Amino acid sequence: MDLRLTPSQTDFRNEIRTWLEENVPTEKFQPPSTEEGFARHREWERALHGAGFAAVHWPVEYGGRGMDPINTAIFYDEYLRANAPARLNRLALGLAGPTLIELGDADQRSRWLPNMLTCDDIWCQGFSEPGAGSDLAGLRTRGEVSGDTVLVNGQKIWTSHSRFADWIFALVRTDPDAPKHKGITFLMIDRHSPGVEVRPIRQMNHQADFAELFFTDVEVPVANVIGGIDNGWRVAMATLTHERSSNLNTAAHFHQVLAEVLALVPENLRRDPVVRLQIARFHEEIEAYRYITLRTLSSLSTGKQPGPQSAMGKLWWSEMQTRIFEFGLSMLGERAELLEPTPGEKSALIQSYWLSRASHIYAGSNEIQRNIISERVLGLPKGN
Amino acid sequence: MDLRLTPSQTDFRNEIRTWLEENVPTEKFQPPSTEEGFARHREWERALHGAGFAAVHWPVEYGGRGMDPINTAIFYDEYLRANAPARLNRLALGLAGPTLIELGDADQRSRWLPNMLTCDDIWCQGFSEPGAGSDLAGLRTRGEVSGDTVLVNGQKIWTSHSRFADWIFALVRTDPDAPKHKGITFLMIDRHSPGVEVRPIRQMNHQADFAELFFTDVEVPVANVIGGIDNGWRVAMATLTHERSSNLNTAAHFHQVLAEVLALVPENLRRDPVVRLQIARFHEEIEAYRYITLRTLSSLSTGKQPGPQSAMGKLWWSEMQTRIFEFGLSMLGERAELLEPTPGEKSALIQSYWLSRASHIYAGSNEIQRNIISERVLGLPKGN
Amino acid sequence: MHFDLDELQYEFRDAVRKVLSAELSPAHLRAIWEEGHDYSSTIWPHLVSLGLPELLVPGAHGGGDGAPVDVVLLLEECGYACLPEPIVETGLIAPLVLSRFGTEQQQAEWLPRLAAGEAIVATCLGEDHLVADGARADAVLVRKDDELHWVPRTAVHATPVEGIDPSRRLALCEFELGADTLLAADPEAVRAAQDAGAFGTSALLVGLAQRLTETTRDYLLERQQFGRPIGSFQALKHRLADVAVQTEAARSLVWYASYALSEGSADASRAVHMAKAAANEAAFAANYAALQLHGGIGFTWEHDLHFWLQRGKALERSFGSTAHHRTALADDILAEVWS
Amino acid sequence: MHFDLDELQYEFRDAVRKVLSAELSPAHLRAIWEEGHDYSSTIWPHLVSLGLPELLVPGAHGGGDGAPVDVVLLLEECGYACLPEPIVETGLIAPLVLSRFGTEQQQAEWLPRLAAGEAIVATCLGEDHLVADGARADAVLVRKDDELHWVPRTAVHATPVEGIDPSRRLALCEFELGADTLLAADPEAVRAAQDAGAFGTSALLVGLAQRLTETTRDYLLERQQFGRPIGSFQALKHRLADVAVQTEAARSLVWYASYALSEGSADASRAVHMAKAAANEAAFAANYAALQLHGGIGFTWEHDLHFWLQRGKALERSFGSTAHHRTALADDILAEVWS
Repeated sequence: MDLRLTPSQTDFRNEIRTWLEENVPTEKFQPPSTEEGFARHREWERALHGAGFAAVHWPVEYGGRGMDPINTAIFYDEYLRANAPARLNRLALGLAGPTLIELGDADQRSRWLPNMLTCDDIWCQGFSEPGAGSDLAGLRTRGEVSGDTVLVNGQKIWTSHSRFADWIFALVRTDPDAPKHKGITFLMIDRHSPGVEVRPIRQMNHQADFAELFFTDVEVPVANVIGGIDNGWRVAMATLTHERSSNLNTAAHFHQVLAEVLALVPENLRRDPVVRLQIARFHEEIEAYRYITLRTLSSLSTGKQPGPQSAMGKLWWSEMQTRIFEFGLSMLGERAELLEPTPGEKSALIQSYWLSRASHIYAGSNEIQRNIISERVLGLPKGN
Repeated sequence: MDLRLTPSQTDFRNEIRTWLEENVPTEKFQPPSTEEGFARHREWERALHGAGFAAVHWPVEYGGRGMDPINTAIFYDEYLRANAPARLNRLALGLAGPTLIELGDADQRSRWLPNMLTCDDIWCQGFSEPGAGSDLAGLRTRGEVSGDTVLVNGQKIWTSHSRFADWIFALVRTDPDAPKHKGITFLMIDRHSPGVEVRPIRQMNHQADFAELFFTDVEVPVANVIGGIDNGWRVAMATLTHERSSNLNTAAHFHQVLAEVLALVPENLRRDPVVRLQIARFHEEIEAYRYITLRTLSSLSTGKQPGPQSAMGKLWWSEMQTRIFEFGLSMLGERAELLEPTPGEKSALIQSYWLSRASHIYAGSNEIQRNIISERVLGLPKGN
Repeated sequence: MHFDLDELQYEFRDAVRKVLSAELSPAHLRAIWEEGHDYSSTIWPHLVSLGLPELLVPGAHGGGDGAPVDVVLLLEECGYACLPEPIVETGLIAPLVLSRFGTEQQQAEWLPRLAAGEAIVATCLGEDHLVADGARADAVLVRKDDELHWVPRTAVHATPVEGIDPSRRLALCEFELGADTLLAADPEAVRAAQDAGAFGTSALLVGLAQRLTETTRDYLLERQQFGRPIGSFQALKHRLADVAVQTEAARSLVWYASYALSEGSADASRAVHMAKAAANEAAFAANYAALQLHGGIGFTWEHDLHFWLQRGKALERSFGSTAHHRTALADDILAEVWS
Repeated sequence: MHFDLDELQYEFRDAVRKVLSAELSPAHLRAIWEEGHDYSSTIWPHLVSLGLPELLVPGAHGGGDGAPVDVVLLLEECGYACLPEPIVETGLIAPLVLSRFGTEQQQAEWLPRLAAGEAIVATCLGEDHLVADGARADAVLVRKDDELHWVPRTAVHATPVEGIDPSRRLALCEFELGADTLLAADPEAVRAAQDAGAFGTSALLVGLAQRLTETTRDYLLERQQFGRPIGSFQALKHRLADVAVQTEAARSLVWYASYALSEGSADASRAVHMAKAAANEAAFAANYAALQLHGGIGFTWEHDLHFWLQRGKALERSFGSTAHHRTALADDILAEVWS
């Protein structure tokens, strides 16, 4: 056990830190959903790519730096520390790209990977469906294979970035008669194809981070199938493995969240033992999450099978984050319900609060997470 | 809604109060498990019976006072207030008696009821079995009917008072081939019959409130069957209905429990907001329990179907009581683990704590309670 | 001793439920939310014709001469329906406070208007000057330290602000307070107003928690996953069972608070503290379970669930948070224990 | 940057596990519990021959020259096995404190004895004079305000008392303190002793929680109700899953505390506060779930489960409750935020 950086980690850290200090733009960009904002974000991503930082976890041969999970985490900690802009093509670099690298063929890799790095193609995910929910394999979007074409009809939901995305990596049912997990195909769909329609989802928190995708007789070349027809479940599982090692929800990030909430504690409550005990607990939980994560990263970086804690991160941070926001709301008192931020709030806390509630549902609901832990970690029987 | 006593309730309350003030013994009895203690308790019970207070909820014709649930609750509140001795024959008066009155025949009633009131017969319950647990109908104690006799073999567990009991009301399986709930018979077994053995269960809290009963070729007359052979499940359900309206776990009782715990709060913590918020919550929960109970009693007393809250009392008080004890343990600090009471403790809190944990399990585990609420109150599907 | 509402109270409840379910469907509610501050009530006249707003006004001023116990079930229904009207302020706090503490002139001027359903009242009793319906009310009951003021619309300067629940029509308000607006300089009056507000809101929250529970139950029965209704999954069943338990516990305390307030019992404030704390927690638990068990769909604006979620989140902190009420409760009960 | 124990540390862990599972079966443990204060250890020599007690004694005094990070997995095993020996006091606190703060004479006299496994140490660092193994220890490390005293058995007056866990052999102790017993008059020394105790106990608790989880898992797989293993009921599965999550979170913090103590990091005390608070809560949750999911059988003296339940309940409050550590943690972190 040694938490100091190795010389090579230190070099890498210094390289990133120096570059970020010199290059991170000082002004805040418009959101990428605006034309102006999108252009600025893409410009920034291209600068990152130029410096070799677009996808440090990708193999060198595909334009990455071949960094292990620890170094990748170092990158993202520095990135957060530098307050650099939100990444534009997260689903390409984190999910679609690694899936292609792992299970795509050479043509597919050379066709799509370079444009991911430059953000010439922005990607979104087409997994969830209104009728499927936690039962991902219950998906019903049809893909009829005929000759060189897959004809796609159906609907996806909860896609993010889809309003400016160019490509969708999606699951479609190509064999409706096969058992649930067998007739699924993993497909890259051009978002600009005729028959693809995007409708933003207005959320209860008065924002719109997600959209629905509708497919009506969308023709997709069979060449866009990854991992073979009817073999999509296996490909999707590989994709979800990458999802679990997301670099966004780090301990450093949650310390920032907590710090923002602490700024809302009124003077007269700062000595209140109830308030202080809660804060101590949050701090402790964030630190626990730091070391839960670090255990997993350390195993992955040394090629060891990660321990039981690797199945627990999402459950931990999602419920912790909501408690932190809930605490913040109680500090705001009656003003908690306002959509206009009160002094000290970066943005309306209530909106972040509701969004945090969604994290108990997406990417495998917390009920599914508990099923997984009880079955895979504890070895209790499946079902129910 | 009117929480004042009616004139007749006031009369009854005054009658009890006056009688108890004049008659409650000042010295504390030995426990009924001792010969001396048993004699004193029985003497007291006979005095109660002489005054007409042995079973105020029984019909007048069987020696009760025909009191409705509200008046019965008034009786027990006065009884607690007077700090009168623990009742000796609770299972006879609360469960076996009412079951006999409801479903026994005239011979059976006249045979057993009078001795319940005088405590010439003490009763215990033979429902639970080691292999059955929450699945009460999974019981395996056999009852072979042959001629006028039922031959009983098997084992019961978690009986209380069985070391000095004279009679057992038990469930036995008389038809092993029938569906689970169909082949069960409700039987009165003489505890002094040959083949009945009692073994106390030593508990983890270093006490022994319960025992196991072993039956080896015990011959029980068919005349001791209540409600007919193979009809015992229905009888048992009637018995359990009476169990739910226990008069021991009243709000007044839990206020006493809380007061004992409050006496343990050290001076320097009495202004601590954390401590005070917890106490407020306990007070609130006890009061909620008071009105939950009173809603049910009011419905029962007016012949109305009780509301959803009537299914919730046991879950509420059992978990609340444990939290109160847990709080008390934290007030004792390192001394919490001692079996010898520290100053301020009536008896070792840790022993009461563990016993309170058992209440989450007995009389329908809290998991079963939640199943019942979700199915009967909310109408969700059975199973799982 | 009898702890239940009586037949007439249940009948009135049924009448209110009938009207609200007819006149305030989710579609109707959605339209109101979209209109926000510009919403002009079509429900209020129905409530007036039922006699709800007048219920607590003294008979001498044309009201129903009722007591809080007469209104508790009706407020549960209003919470159940997510009523976008300040019914607690107008139908409970205002008549109680005016009739008990108001000047003769204030009573003569306002009680008949309240009885006729012609005045809408808002309140500003806490620390913030954030007032639901503040820009629309005919009068605002304002606390300033130990004083209560009855501030007519002309002396209210309201700036509408956006909240999560547009139908609350929030405004930041400034008031012109003076001798002419003074209602009472009496901590008792302040306490009566706050108690009434906390009690009324707790009844709304119980109804709201009930609605969330029922809506979620229906969804659990309807939604299929893994080839069966998700309501057959034990973890989900238990979660909703816990909400039902908390709701019934809160309801029991709210009913008692209605009785204690009606009787003017010495423990009325204590009863209100318990009722509001318990109702806050029931609504919190119902909120948590409802959104979680609905999954993604409950998070969309297009689904109706969020009306109750957002309203509940706002009311949880209105008229006193759980911590506020438990702190006050502790002070009250422990003064006797550790004097 | 690497956050995991190394191969040698895992091998040592395996060796300890092997010995403890052979020499400290539940039947063995039961016999020890029955003997209570009269228990004479047969396990200690095995631990000595493994080199566990000597591990943290400096090499110069015949010890293993190890650091807390070397002992963390071993203490988890001791908690897992419900070891009835004061291993934290003897194998961790004593060598750390003596070697860092002891007088030359104390070091020369005691460190070799500790290294040889010939001395058993108890501690009395809190407010109560309740000392586990107090009547049996060769020396007791006693805190008096900001002083630490090293009190040999001859200066200890111990009155055995009964606790829920007889194998802790509790005693109420009085000590003859004087210049000859003084180890250090230094708040740093007190803090080092308390940190070591809290850290060591947190490692025991993690192992104990792990054992409760595994035992309960096994029972859920074996016990049939309603025609199926009760481990297939989702509410039970989720409950145990939550325990597993809390245990892994606590373990992660305990490992970090072992590292921070070994490195002498500035945040070592902070790390210990978090480790003990989290371990307390994990053990609490494991206790709650284990007894509940075992049902009645777990409540009997004849079943082995309660050894871990009672030990855990005692250790939850030893070397600092959750509230104690969180309060200290808050003071530490908030001093920076709200100065």
